[in-house]
Amino acid sequence: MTATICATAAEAVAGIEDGAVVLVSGFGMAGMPVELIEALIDQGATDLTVVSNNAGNGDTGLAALLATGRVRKVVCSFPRQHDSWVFDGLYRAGRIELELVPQGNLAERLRAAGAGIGAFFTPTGAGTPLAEGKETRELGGRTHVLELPIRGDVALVAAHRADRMGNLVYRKTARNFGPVMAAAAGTTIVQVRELVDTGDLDPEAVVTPGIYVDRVVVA
Amino acid sequence: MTATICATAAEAVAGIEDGAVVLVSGFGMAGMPVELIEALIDQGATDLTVVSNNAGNGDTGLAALLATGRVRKVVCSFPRQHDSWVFDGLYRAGRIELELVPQGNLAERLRAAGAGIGAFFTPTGAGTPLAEGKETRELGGRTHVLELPIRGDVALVAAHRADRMGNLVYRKTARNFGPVMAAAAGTTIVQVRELVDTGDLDPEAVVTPGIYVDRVVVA
Amino acid sequence: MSLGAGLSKAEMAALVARDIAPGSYVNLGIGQPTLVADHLAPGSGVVLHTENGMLNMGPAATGDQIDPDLTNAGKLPVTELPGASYFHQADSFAMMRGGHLDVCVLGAFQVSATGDLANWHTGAPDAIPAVGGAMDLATGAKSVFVMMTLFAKDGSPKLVPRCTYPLTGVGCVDRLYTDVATFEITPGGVVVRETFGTSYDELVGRLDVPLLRR
Amino acid sequence: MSLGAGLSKAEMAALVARDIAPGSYVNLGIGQPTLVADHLAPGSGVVLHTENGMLNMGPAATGDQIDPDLTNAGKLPVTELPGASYFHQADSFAMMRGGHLDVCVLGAFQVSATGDLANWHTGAPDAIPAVGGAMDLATGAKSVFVMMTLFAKDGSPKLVPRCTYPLTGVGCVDRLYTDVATFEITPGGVVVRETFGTSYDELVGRLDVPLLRR
Repeated sequence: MTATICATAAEAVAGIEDGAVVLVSGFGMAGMPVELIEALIDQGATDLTVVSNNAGNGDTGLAALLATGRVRKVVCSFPRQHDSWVFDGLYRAGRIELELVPQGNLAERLRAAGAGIGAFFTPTGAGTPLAEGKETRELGGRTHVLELPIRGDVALVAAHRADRMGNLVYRKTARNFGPVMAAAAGTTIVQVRELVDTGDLDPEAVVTPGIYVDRVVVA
Repeated sequence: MTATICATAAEAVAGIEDGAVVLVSGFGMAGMPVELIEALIDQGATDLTVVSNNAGNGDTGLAALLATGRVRKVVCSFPRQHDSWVFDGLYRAGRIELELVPQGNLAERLRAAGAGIGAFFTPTGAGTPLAEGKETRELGGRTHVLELPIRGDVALVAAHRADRMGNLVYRKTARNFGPVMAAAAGTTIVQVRELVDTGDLDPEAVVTPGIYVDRVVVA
Repeated sequence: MSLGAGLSKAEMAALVARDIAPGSYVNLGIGQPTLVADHLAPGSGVVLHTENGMLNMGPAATGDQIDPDLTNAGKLPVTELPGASYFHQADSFAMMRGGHLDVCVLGAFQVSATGDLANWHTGAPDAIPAVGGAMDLATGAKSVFVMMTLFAKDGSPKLVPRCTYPLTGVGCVDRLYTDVATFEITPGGVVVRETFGTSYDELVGRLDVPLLRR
Repeated sequence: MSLGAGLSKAEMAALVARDIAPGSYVNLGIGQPTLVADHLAPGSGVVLHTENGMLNMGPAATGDQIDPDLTNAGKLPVTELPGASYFHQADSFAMMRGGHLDVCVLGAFQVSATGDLANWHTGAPDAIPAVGGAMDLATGAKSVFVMMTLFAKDGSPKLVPRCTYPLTGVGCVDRLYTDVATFEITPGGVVVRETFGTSYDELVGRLDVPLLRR
């Protein structure tokens, strides 16, 4: 169904349920949907699983969500940053679960969910602790590990511009996880800096077609 | 290694070996690298396997290559077209081998080769003759089929514009198989309508980054 | 026993169009299903996908509009509507296979009582097989609608207990639109939704498939 | 036994840069390996990849150049060179995992005699593990170069018969650049290429790994 343009971030995140798996775009602060995360904090859903490359910086955005204690589990590739004190404290206190995933497996598992791939074999991680307990197979003379899709109930994505059909463009390296997460979730909620008229984006340069987008808010 | 700009199509296809697996972009005539195929006909490599969505139209392009009798096998999704008489004749005479692949599996197997995926499970084709003899597995309550990458020794790709680093943009639905084939071959050879200076393509709109391109010729 | 005059292809296409919700993302298979586009209500906001790599495809191109770089899945020249986007084959099929299309409309040789679809190969020994994106659409779209005549030229039914032609997909068809009736394939069986120039009882007599009334 | 003054970090980076062929596509890991960029010859045409989604990354951004939407894998502001391109994470890692990068340069805690790499986790029980793209780079790049001091602060060697830290990748390291020697990890064993402020014989005495002369 074509995307809905929402008036407020609160309207955009309405209905996110307790226990939801929430995909959150961004690499550090670049591409992080800060306003949607703040709206989710206000909205109140709890017992969440958050899938994101990092586990929050400083005290805002994802870190602020973690600080509410409403995130049960984080799935990410790089939780440890110089300013990741909120996650660090929760983790050391045993108050948050961590599934550490190599960044390429994180991206590819999200893509698999969006692309209808049931599972795939990759050499990344073979022979390391992050592949322990996983099925392996020799393919082309290399050990491969079987990895499963990561599907979100909801994706919170920051993009640069949207048109009224929900087509998206991003800006520079803030693109990062946005496109794969938009395709991997049941409901994809996008904050953009600017909403333009349908027809104002170059069809050759649209990165996320509107088919993947459910709600858009300017924030 | 950064791309080489070639003066002629003959120079661009030099060195393609007998027995090579050649990926050929295009969906019908849209995106078909006709000049590169003609250069390959002149170049003389034989015993080729051609991977392409179709098996040639009329008497030019891929059809002309098939007509030389130097293609041992075609891997494609849709050989039967109203004007595919060259392939039809060879096939009925038992002079060419056909591996028929659902179009999505063709695209995804090419992508897997470019992306370092050793194999993947897909529901497409499960329970049909095109999955006969293939490994299957139940995942999420659906039967999935294990599919392997399709790698090319060479890819012949038609794009719209290149810059001098080999970054490519395509035009409309002529994009089709170009980007996945460019990434899936040992040597990727691209014909473009126009060569522009490095810096003249919008970095946000580059579809095939130059890392996937070995040789470029204006044709 | 004979059936009355059924629906024309255009009438069948109109029925399918009526059942596509406004704002849906839809793929119309090559051949008959492309007629559905002509019957979508203006302003319905239905977005057409073409598997060769485009969303928001417009009507067939004519005259100066014809551009060899812009074709549909049947390789015919088409146009672009505002809000269109282009993408490569792996992305286009990811869209199809990942369950993002609301509806696809396909033709068929046969549909079985459990929703198996046969539409790519007659199995004739001299036929050149060609599958294209049929299996991906049948397997991937949220709803699979099939348009076909209910009976072959020789009078044999095309809604069958079990397909005799090679399958395209297993248990994938949701709705079947034919010239004499429309059907819903449900976990409980085949439901007759509407009949045209025939009756439920007549259909029961002609088909070897248990039929439920709506 | 003591080793003479070895190379500075800048000198190690210069050695790595010397071994990168003109026109190569290269990923420089976060930390020390980023220094290599400063030593690439002008006009070498080496193209830098950053795993967060960019090719042809330029030097660090300063002053007005700083743009929060343009950072490197270490989340530091960088610049864009002509011919740059941006892509999403799955495409960026497809590039890394599909064997398209000519060289990646990584730091390490330990490298084994058979090229196993340990660079993501010390295994300390209170450490917060973080892996990022290290495993993808180690597994995917055509050539994996490692830069590290040859000995830890406690004097223990970091080129070891078998890594004791958790692995990043198995048999993936091709060349090892250290402050006192450079090594090639070959199927036949570890080859000493050059020494700095030490000798082949001294290294043989300090390392528990069989060493071949070039």
